[in-house]
Amino acid sequence: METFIGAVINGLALGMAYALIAVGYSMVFGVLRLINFAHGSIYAFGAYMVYFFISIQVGLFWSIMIAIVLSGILAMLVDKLALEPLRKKQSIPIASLITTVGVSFIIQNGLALEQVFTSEKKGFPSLNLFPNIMIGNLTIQSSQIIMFAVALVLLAVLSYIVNKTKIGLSMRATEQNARAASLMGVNTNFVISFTFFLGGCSAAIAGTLISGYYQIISPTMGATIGLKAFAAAVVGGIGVLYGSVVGGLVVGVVECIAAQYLGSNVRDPMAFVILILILIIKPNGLFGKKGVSKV
Amino acid sequence: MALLQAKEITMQFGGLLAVDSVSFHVDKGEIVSLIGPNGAGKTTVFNMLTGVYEITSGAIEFEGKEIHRKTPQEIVDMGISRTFQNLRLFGKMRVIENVLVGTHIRTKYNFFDGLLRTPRYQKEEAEKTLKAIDILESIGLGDKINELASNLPYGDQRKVEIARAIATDAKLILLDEPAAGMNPAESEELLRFIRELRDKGYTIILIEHDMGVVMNISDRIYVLDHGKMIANGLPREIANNPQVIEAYLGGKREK
Amino acid sequence: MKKVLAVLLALAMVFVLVACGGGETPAGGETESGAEGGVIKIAVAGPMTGDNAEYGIGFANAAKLVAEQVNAEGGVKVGDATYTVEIVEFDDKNESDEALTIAEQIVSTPDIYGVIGHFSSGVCMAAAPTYQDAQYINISPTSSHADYSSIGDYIFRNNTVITVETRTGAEIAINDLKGTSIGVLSIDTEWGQSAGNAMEENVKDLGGNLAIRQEVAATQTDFATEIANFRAQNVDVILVAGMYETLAPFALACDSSDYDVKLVGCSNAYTTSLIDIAGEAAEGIYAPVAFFAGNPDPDVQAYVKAYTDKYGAAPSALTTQAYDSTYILIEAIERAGSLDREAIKDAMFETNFDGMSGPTTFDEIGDAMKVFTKIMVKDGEFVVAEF
Amino acid sequence: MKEKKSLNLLAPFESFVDKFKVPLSILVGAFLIAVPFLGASRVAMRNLVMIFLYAMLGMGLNVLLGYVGQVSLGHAGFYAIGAYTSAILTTTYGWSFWTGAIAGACVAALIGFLLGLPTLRLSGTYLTIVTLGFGEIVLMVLRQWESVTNGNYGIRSIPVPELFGWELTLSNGGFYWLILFLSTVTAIACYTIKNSNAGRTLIAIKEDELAATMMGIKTTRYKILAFVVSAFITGLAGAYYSVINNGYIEPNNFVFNYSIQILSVVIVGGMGTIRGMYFGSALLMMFPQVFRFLNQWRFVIYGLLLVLMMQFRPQGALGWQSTLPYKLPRRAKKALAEREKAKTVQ
Repeated sequence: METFIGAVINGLALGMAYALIAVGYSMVFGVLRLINFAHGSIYAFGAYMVYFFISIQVGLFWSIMIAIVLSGILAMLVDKLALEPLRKKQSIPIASLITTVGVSFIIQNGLALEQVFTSEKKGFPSLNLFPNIMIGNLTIQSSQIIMFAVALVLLAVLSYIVNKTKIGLSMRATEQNARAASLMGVNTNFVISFTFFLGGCSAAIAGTLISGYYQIISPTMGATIGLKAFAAAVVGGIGVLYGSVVGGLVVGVVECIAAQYLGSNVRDPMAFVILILILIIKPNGLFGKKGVSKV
Repeated sequence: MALLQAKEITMQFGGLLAVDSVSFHVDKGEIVSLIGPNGAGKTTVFNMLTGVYEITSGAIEFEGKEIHRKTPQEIVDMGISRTFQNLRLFGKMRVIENVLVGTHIRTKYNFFDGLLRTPRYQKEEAEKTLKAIDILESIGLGDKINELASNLPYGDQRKVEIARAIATDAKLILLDEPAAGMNPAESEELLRFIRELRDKGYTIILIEHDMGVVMNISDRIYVLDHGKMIANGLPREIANNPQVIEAYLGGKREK
Repeated sequence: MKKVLAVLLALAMVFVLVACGGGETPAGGETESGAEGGVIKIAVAGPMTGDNAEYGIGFANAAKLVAEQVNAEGGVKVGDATYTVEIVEFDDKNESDEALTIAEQIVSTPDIYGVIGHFSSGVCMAAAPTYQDAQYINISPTSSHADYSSIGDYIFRNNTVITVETRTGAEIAINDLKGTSIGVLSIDTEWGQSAGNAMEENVKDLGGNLAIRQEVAATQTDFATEIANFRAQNVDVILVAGMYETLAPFALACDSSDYDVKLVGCSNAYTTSLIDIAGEAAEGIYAPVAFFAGNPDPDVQAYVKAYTDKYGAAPSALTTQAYDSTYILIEAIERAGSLDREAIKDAMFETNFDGMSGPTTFDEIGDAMKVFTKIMVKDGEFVVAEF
Repeated sequence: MKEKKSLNLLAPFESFVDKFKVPLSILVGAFLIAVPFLGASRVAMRNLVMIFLYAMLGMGLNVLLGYVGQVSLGHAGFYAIGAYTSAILTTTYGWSFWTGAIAGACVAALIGFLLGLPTLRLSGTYLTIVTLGFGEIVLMVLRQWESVTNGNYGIRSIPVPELFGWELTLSNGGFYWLILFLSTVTAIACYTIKNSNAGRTLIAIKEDELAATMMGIKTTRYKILAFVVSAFITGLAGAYYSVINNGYIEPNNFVFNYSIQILSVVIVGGMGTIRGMYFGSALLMMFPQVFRFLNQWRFVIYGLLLVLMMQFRPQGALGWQSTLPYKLPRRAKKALAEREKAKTVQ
């Protein structure tokens, strides 16, 4: 029984990591109905920025703050330079999807350049800031607790912004109907860029927390975890903030239980098995809204 | 026996009663118009007839057979086809290809005939192409068959939509504001074409705001307002029916 | 039908011409030589970009160092002529499509007399038949697929044979560390599976108590589940069949979840990157290695110094195996006394080379027999193991 | 999206190719067939074979993406199913290469059917996500089902195709002709599918699914048909891959990166066209080799190429809207000519 609880706890911590990344996907998808493939590489970029600033003797706290802002700006630049022109030209949706794939190539391989960070894996400072907590012989690492706490704070802040602020209102309006929103005086392009900015920041926070937990980073770290986090966002109902959190936790826990009882190499595709099952039963995910398309 | 018989058909979206127990019929070879102010529920009736919406209550019969629970594909197969209020052509396909898509439902050769270019394919494809060209020539688009549908002027695009509807070998054609966006010369030409269709035995239901077209061509007219049938009859009766005029001009209506 | 064929082929021709042109001039240029005192080229093929770039770059560095040293001593004496050695690098991104295009390029370059390379077993398996058919000697410093060297008599492997290497690992775990409950953690690559299986057999042969075996994805960094399972069986020594990309995060995970366990890696764990990433968590990690930079032998020290001066970091086990492979090939050419590929191949089988990664001889199918030394990480560096 | 002015500069080129298509195609056919005799280097031969293989893969995905507008990010899954099915049948059950290849394509088509069924209630983006999942799950099965697929060890010594005792391998050029023939047959099949009732129906669904429904088209059935045809072609290409890989395949040959490569062939070449598949494939195969000296920078530039292409030429290199008149079936043209003659006689 204890191993089951252990698996659930590990699953919750891992799930919260997915939730952190899933939020970024969910926000961008909500506003643009677009899978932002570059999100995984911005997550890696954030982690590398923290690594870089620490290596030039900037304190851990300030390194994280700078990394968050830089990642936010990078995400905004991606939108402004690559995606906004496409929206202006009303080009086909596939063009935006491919653009994000191209951007993820640029960022991911840009990090791995000889002149930049090379493709070798690097150590990352641990976030085990205080001793672990023992329950029975189950150890809960302090970095897991920090990850949980910061994630909850971040999600609270994000949902406050989305639900309670003026910019949040215009974000929700743009999500419902961008054209109508722009007619009501909402500068939709600014809102979309702001959403990308928030997405970039959350990706950097996720990058810092997760790398602090595993203490290892590599340029391609965003690839697998990015896809799984996206599956989690869809499982929870994409476009809905708390949907991403629940989706992330569900995927994390199921994955750890599957790893426990079915062997660990089943774990990566497990996120997709859950995804396909849920998409067939409830095409809009657990909490997704059913979109009515008018004739 | 009427070709199409609607008995107290009703359509409810949540609380909104879009169409409220409307009944009407259309006989073979007739041109019937359905008029009324914007938002009266005209296009909703078309969507109910063609299976886009499943009606909340009531019944629709076509050639004696019930159609209100059938899928749009089955309804087209039985012989009802339509055009759309806001033009839904296949923009990146040529005019003739749009009409050929209309002939899809009558095509008998299968995927493998097409793949292997069997004689059956050759024969039927030629017939379909000739039929499409004939329809397009009869509607005055004979010289524009290679044009992209999206490159045509508005009026011609309307005609392509009608041609596409005819290509399904439908017996009953529902025209949703065909004259919208047409200049007088084009609507005159359209009137001539619709009469020609009627002479060829087609039955037509017309939604139209251009009273010149409606009064000129309709055998009978039904008037809808806020989802209710408020009048029906011959064109001249409708022309001076006080309720109809008020419905159009607005103003108080005594309950 | 003719119309259809016509349009398609018309367009195919225009663009295929472009492709054909592109392919005509293989990189690295062909220089007709083989005349007296010409150049002997040795190809190095491996991932220079992408995830495993450091291994391919390690191969190339080692080979270039050998070429530099050999040319400094007057080059290679073949019969009565002397040749200078030139290294030609190819990046296969660790993908077989790319590797086979490179293999075709190599076998159509007559003055290449041997190929050091391909990194992962799958890529080696795909490329080897091309080298065998064209009678090009192919030595892989890292391939571990059981059937690799039996693909042909031109295919050699200067890699530690799994069963021998893991035997030393098992000895450390059972005899030296006196492990009461042994665990095995292996990655789900071809090498990981065969190494893990060999570890299980060796532990059973030595009478050890094999408690539990677990397999993880090669890119996995979350080991919470595995640690919980090992702890449940109160495993005190774990044999890890994984590269440093797995061993380092696993050590970190054990350390940060206060799991006091001793870890025994494989020879490829011997790289400074392990210590860079794992930090103090690497303290007390043991590994059986054929090559050890701390080995007091003066030749080894000279090599380590030469490599570190040229590239700024100490050579890893796999890099050293590429270094030895290059020397083995050059010595075989000298022994054969001619540039005839058949003769060189026969000379390869008589190899008895006392290399940096230990004395190396090839068995009848081309597998290398190695001797292992036991090392450990102490105060942030590799030292000879003390128990 | 309005076509740009550049169209008319393409029109004369297109009508030129159309006018001289018979001599041009004979010229191209002869040249392509003669390549092995023109002393092409082994590298060039292998490049051509890879280009034809990826052109086939592009054509397979094109049926789904180009014709009916569904984006798939898991097509390496069908590629793997075709390769493994034929490899297993030929190595363990002794089937001949030819029957193995057809079986590989049919199994891929069957799985394409199964994957098509439940997912068709999903709109575009969700379907893309499911295909992404499909590719990852196929990989898991290949790695775990060791008793059948031999797991990460891969399958060795897969037999080479043989025709009347003559082994068609890469080195003797036999396989080159086989792939040339196979990709031309696939191109013709795609052409005939596109220009028939089925093709028009698929494109109609892509243009406006509701209007298509109202024309009586059973859109679900045709989307599944597109999935099956696409999977069949991709599976067939997979069956021939083992010959190019020296008779050896392993799971790493079919990872997610290959799904992106197949997608790039279709997008860069020109969605919905067949000529685009050859161009996209040639560009994709030659790009890493021509820019080899850039090393790690290659991928950064490749990403940049994708981004810039989507900005300035989203319809792909050869994706222009054809300016040629609609190709009337022969018999229709004859009937129209007779009608014309009848009219002038009166």
